[in-house]
Amino acid sequence: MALNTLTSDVEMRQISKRFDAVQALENVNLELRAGEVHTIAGENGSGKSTLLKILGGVIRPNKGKIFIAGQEREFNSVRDAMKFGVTMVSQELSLVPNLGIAENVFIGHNQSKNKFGIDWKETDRRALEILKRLNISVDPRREVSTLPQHEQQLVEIARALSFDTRVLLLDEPTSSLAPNEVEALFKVVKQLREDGVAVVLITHRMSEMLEISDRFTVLRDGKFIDTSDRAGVNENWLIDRMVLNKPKQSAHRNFQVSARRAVLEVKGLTDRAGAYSDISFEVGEGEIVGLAGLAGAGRTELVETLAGIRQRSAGKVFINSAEVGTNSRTALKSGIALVPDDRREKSTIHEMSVRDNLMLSQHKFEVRHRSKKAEEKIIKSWVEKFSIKLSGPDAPIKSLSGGNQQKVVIARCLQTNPKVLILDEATRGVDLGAKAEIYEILRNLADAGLSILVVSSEISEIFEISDRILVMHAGELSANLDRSKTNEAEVVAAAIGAK
Amino acid sequence: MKFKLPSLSTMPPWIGVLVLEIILLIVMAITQPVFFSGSNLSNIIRSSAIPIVLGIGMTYTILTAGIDLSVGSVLAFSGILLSGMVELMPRYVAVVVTIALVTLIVGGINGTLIGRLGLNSFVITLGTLGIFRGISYLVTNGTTRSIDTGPLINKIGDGNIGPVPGPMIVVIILAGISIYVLRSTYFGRDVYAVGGNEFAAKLAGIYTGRVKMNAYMISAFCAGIAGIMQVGRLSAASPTAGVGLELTVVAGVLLGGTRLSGGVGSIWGTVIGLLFLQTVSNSLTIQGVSSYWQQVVTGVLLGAAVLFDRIRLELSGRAKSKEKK
Amino acid sequence: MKFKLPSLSTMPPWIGVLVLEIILLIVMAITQPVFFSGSNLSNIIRSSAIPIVLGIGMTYTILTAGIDLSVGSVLAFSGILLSGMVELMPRYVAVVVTIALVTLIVGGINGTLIGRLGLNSFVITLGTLGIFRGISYLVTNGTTRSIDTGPLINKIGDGNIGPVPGPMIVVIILAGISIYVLRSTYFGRDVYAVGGNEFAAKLAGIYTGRVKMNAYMISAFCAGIAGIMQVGRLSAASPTAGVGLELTVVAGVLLGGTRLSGGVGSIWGTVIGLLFLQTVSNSLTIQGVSSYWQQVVTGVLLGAAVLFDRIRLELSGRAKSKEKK
Amino acid sequence: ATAAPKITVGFSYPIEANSYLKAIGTGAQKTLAKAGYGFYPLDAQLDGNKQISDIEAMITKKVSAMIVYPLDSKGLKPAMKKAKAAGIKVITMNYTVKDSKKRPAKPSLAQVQDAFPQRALAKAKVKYLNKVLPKGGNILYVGLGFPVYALEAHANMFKEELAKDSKYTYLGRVDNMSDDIEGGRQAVEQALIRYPNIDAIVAYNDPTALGAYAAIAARGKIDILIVGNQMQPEAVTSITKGEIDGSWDFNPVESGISLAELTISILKKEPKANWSKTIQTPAKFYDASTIDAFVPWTTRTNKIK
Ligand SMILES: Nc1ncnc2c1ncn2[C@@H]1O[C@H](COP(=O)(O)OP(=O)(O)OP(=O)(O)O)[C@@H](O)[C@H]1O
Ligand SMILES: Nc1ncnc2c1ncn2[C@@H]1O[C@H](COP(=O)(O)OP(=O)(O)OP(=O)(O)O)[C@@H](O)[C@H]1O
Ligand SMILES: [Mg+2]
Ligand SMILES: [Mg+2]
Repeated sequence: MALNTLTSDVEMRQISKRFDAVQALENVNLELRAGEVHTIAGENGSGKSTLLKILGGVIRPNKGKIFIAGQEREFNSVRDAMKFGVTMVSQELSLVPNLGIAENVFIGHNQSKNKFGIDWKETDRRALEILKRLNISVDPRREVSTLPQHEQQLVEIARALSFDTRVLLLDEPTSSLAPNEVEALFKVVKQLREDGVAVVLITHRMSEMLEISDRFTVLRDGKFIDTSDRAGVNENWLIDRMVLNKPKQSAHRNFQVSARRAVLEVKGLTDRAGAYSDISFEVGEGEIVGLAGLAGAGRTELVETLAGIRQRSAGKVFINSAEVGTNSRTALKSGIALVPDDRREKSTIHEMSVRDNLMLSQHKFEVRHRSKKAEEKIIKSWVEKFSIKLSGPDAPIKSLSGGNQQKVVIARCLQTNPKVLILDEATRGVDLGAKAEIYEILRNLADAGLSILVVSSEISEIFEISDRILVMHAGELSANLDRSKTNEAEVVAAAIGAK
Repeated sequence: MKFKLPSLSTMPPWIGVLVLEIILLIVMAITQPVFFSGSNLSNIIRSSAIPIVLGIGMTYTILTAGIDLSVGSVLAFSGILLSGMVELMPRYVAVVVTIALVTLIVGGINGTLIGRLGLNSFVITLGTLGIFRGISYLVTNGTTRSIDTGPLINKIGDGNIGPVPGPMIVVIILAGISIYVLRSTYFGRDVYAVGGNEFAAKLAGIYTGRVKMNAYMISAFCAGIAGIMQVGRLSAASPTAGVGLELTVVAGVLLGGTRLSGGVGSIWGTVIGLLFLQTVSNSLTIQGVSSYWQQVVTGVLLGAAVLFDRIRLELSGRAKSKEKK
Repeated sequence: MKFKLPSLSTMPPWIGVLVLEIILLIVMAITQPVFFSGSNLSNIIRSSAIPIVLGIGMTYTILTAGIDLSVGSVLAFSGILLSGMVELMPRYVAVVVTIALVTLIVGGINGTLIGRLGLNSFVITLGTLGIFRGISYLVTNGTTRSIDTGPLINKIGDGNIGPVPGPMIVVIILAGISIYVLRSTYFGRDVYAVGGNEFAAKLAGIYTGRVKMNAYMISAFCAGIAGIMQVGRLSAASPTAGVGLELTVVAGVLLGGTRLSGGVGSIWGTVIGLLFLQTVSNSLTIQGVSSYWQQVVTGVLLGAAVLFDRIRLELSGRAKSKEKK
Repeated sequence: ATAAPKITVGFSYPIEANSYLKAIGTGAQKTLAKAGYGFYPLDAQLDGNKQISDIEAMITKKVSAMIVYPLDSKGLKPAMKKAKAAGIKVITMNYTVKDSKKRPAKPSLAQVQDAFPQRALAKAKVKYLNKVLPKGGNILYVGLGFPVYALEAHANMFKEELAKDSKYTYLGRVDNMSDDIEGGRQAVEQALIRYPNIDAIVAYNDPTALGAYAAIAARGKIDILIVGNQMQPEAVTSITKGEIDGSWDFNPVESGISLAELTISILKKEPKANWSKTIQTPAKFYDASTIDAFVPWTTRTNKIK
C-alpha cells in the first residue's frame, strides 16, 4: 500500500453512543480509504449523523476506538479531529449568522494576515476562489443571515473546503441544494477523490449516492448492517438493508384539473421587501399543485406571505371567496396552514414536548385549561395515522428523528382543519420510507377534498405528487402547467426563465 | 411498592439548589438549634415571600426571553398608590384598585414597548425602573407614609391567617395558579413557545406580541401585589422599598433553572431558588457572620449552586451532548 | 466629489442614540449656553471615562453572549489593592502589579467558571460582585483610604496630559486597541463567532471556552484600570466605589447596539451609549432638574433611545423582513 | 479567657460600611463589653426589608435588648413592636428627627439623636459662614440623591436659617446620587457650570465635601469655601491641609456610648427618670486652626476599656 493511502485510512471500531433513553449507535464499524467516496445510508434516526459527529470530534462515544493510519487516536474536540485532517459539514446549518460570508468560510483558521492584522481583502479573495469552485458568486462581505438557505449550505461546504482536508465528512450537504449546485459540488468531490481525500457522504437521495459513491455502509436503528463496494450495490440492495418494510410505490392520481371550484385564490400579491411581485393563481378543491422553481425564486417568501408571517405591499388572498387576513392567526383561521422549509429554525420548538409541538396551533381563549386526555387522544390518532415513532406524547421533540419531527409538524397543521395545506420543501432530509408515507398521506388528504400546494426544488418530487405545476422564476410566475400534459424539460425551461 | 428515583439527567435543574439548601439546613440544625425554632422558620418564609412573588412574575418575562428590571421600583410605586387609595375608599377596594392600576399602567407601558414594539426589554425596564422610582420619590417627597393597614393588608403582608403566615398563603396561591397556567393552559404553552422559538410560535398562529405583553402585565401584577405585601409588612408605604431587589430576584429565578435566553424554566425552580437565597441570608445572620463576610459567603454559595447543577449534568454524561446549544 | 449617506438600514444601530445625543446637545446649546463651556465638556468626558472603560470590557463579555456584573465591585477592589501596593513599591510598578493581579484573580475566577466550566455568567458574576465587594469592605474595614496619588495615577484618572484630559487618553487607547482587536485579529473574530453561534464556532475548531475566558480576563483588566482611574480621580480608595455601576454600564453597552444574546455589537456603540448616559445626567443637573425628576427623565430617555432605533428600522422597511430571527 | 456573656444586646446598622455608623456601633460595643454584655451586630445594607429580617433574627436569638438605627422609622415600627412583645428592650438612634428632647414614640424606650435633627447645627453653620464670609455670598447645598429623613430635616433647617440672614443667597441644591466621593464630585462639577458664582458649598457629609474639593481642584479654582459635615476620618487630613475648610464632629463614639449606657440602665432596671428620654449628642466644629485638638474616633473607641 502506498504511503499516502495509508495516512488517510480511518477505522472506527465498535462505536457505541447513548443519549438518555436512545441507543443511537451500537457497536458500529466504519472503514474509510483514501481516495474514495463512501456513502453512509440509513433511515432517519439510524445514527448516521451521530457516527459522523464522533469522527469529527463533536461528540465523544461511550465506547469504541478510532484508528488513523493504524494508530489509535482519541478525539476530545473538533480541534483534535482537525489535527488529523478531518473536516465536517454538519447536518444542521452551523454558520455564525451575523458575520460575513468570507469570514464564515475562514472562521477559526483564517491565515490571511498583513502587518495590520487580518487582511480582509485577501480573505475575500480566497473565499471567492473557493466559492467559485462551487459555482456561486456572492458579495463576500454579505452577512450570511441574509442568504437563502441553499446559499448558506454552500458557504458551509466552502468552509470545509477551505481546510487542508484528508477526510471530508458531508452530512446531507445536498438536501437544500438545486440540481446545478449539486452538480458543482460533485465535481469538487470528484476532484478531492483524485487528490486522495476520503469523502464520507450522507444523503437520502438514491440517485445521488449511486452516482458518486465508491463504497456503501448501511446503518439501521443504530446498528451496522452491511458494507459493500459500488459494484455489488443497486437500489434494491440499499432498500433491503435500510428498511424492514419496503415502501409501496403508488401511482399517480387521475385528477381533472378544471373540474372543481377554486378554494385558494391569490390575486396580484407583491412582497414588501421585493422578493416576488404580482403573483396570481388558484388552487382547486382536492387539487395538489406543485410550485417549482430554482432556489432563490421567491417561493418561500410567497408561501410565507400566504401564511400571514410576511408583509405584502399589494394583493389579496381568498379562501372560498372570503378574503384572508394578513397575520398568521387569521390566515390559520381562514384555513391556510404552512409547513415551513426550515424545521429547526422555523417550525419546531426544540425545548418543548411532542404534545406541545403538535398542539401548538390549537388556540382557545388563552387561559383555558388544556385537557390532557383529549389531547392525548388526538396525538394518538396522528401517531397511528402517520406511524410516528416516539416514546410517548411528552417526549421532547428533539429526541425524534428528522422525518418524525416533520410528521409532527404536518399533523399540527392538519389538526387546524385547513382548507389549504402548503408544504415548503417538506421532504427535505426525510428518508425514502417516510417520504413515501408523506406522499401517501397527501394523496389521501387530497382525495378527501383538501387543497394542497407543494413547494419543492426537486423536479421529480413535483412530478410525482402534483396534479398541476406552477413555476416561479425570479419572483414572478412563469408557467402554469397540467402535469399530464407537460414534461420535465418544460418545467426546467420555465424555472430558468427561458421562454 | 417500589419507588424509583429519576435519573440524574432527567432531574429538574433546580435539584442542585435544593440539595445545597438541604445541606445548609443540616449544618444549621447542628450548629444553631435555634435556627429550627418555629418563629425563625416563619421568619424565613415571611421575608422570602416578597422576592418570590416578584420572582413568579419575573419567571414569565424571562420565559419569553425578556427580563423585567422594574419590579423593585414598581413594588414601591404600588405601596404609595395604595397609601393614596386607602384615603379615598374602603381598604379592600383600595387593594384591588391599586393592583389593577399598577398592572395596567406599568404592565401597559412595559408590555406595549417590549411586546408590541419589540424593544429591548433590559433597556426599557431599566427605564421604567427609574421612572417609577422617581415618581415614588416625587409623590411622597421622599418620606415614608404610615398607613393604618387594617387586618386585610396586614394579613397579606405579615400576619397569620389561621396558623399559617399570610404571605405564605399569597405565595401558595400565586405559585399554584402560575404552575397551573404555565403547565396546563394555552397561554402558558404560548409563553414557552414564544421564548423557545419566536418565529415558529408566530407561524403557529400565536400572537407573540400579545403573549409578551401579557407576561409583562403579569409581572407588573405580581409587583403590585408585592407592593401591598410590603405595606402590610411595614404598616407604611416607603418610596425606597425594593431598591436593588431586581438583581436578587433575577438571580433566584436563574438559580431555579430558568434560562435567560427563554423557553425553559419553572415556577418550582423560582420558589426554590429564592427560598435558598433567603435561607442563606438568614443562616449567616443567625450564625453571627459579619455583614462583610456575608457578602463573600453569599457570592461563593451562588457559584456553588450553579456548579452543583453542572456536576450533576457532568455525572449524568449529558453535559457533553448539550454542547450544541 | 460626492459623499453618499449610508441608507437607513445599513446604518449602525447606535445611530439612534447619536441622533438623540445631538438633539440633546442642541437643546442644551439653546437653553444653557454654559453647557458648551470647555470646562463642562471636559467634565462630561472625565466623568464618563470610567463607565466607558468598564463598558469596553463589558462589550467583550456581552459579545460572547455572557455578562459581567462584577465590574463595579472589582473597580473598588482594584483601588484598594492599589492603596496597599503603593506602600510597598514605586507607584508605576504598583499600578502595573495591581492591574495584573486584578486581571489574574478576578478574570481567572470568572473566566474559569464561565468559560471553562460553562456556568451561567449572570449568577457567577453576581456572586463575584458580592465576593469582591465583601473583600473590599473586610480589607479596609469599610473606610476610605486617602492615597497620595502622585502625578502618574492622577493623570490617568483626572489630570491633563498636555492639553488633553488624561482619562480621555486612556479611553482612546483602550477603545482604539479594542476596535482593532475586535475587527482585525483572530481573537476578536472568535469573540463574535462564539457569541453568534457557539456550536458553529466549536465546529470550526475554535476553543470557545478559552475565548470566553479571555473575554472575562479583559473585562477584569478594564475594571482594574478603571479602579486606578477612580483612585486618581478621588485621591482615595473607597470600598463603596462603583456600587450599582454595573447596570448603568450594561445599559450603555446595549444602547450602543450590542445584543445581550451575543455576536453583534461594537466598541463605537459602547462609547456613544455611555457618553449619552453621562450627557443626560450632566444636562439635567445643569438644567437644574431635581434628582427625583432626573430619574424619571433618564428613564424616559432610555426608552426614547431604543424607540428611535426601532423607528429607523421601521422606516427602512427592514424591521419587518427581519422578523425571522 | 472569659465565659460567654449571658446577656446579649443586638445592634442594627442601616449600613455598616460607613465610618460614621461604624463608630457608633464600635462605641456601643466596647461600652457594653466593658459592662460584660455580649454584642450582636447586624447590617441592613440599606435594605429596609433586610433590617426587618435582622430584627426578627434578634428576636430569634433572644437578645435582651436591641439598639436600632432605623433606615425608615415608620416602616420598622411593626418589627420593633414584635421585639417589644417578645420582651426585648428597644433603644434607638435618630428614631425621631424632630429637634426635641421628649421621649421617643413607642416602642422605643429611649433614643440618642445626633446633630442632624438639631437646629443648633443649622444655626452653627450660618454662624460659621458669617465668620468666614462676613460680606455675604452665594451658597450651594449638596444633598443626598435619595431620601434619608435626618438629612432632609437638616437640609430644610439649614435653608430656613440661611434665609434669615439676607446677606446670603441660597443658590440651590444639587444631589450626590451615589452617596460616595465620586457622586459628590460629579454633583459639584456640574453645579460649578450652572452656578458660576458660588462662594461656599455646604455638604451633607465629608465624603461629599471631598468630592466637592476634587471637582474644584480639577477646575483650578480654589477660592470656594467647602463646609463639610460629620467629620469622617477621611476628611481629617483634608481639613489639616485646608482642602475642606471645616467640619462638625458628630461625636459618634459618644453617641454609641450613650446608647450603650442607656441600654445598660434599662437592662439593670434603673429608675425610669434616668433614661426615659432623648439624648442629643452635640456636634463640635473643627477647622484647620483647631484640627490638632481633634481626637480621632478610633482613639476614642480604644480608650473605652
Ligand atoms: N443530542 C441528542 N439528544 C438526544 N437524542 C439524540 C441526540 N442526537 C441524536 N439523538 C438520537 O439518536 C438517534 C440517531 O440520531 P442521528 O441524528 O444520528 O440520526 P440520522 O441517521 O442522522 O438521522 P437523519 O437522517 O434524520 O439525519 C435518533 O434517535 C436521535 O433522536
Ligand atoms: N433575509 C433576506 N434578506 C434579503 N434577501 C433575502 C432574504 N431572504 C431571502 N432573500 C432573497 O429573496 C430571494 C428568494 O429567497 P429564497 O431563496 O428563500 O426563495 P425560494 O425560491 O423559496 O428558494 P429556496 O428553494 O431556497 O427556498 C432570493 O433572491 C434571496 O436572496
Ligand atoms: Mg442526520
Ligand atoms: Mg424555499
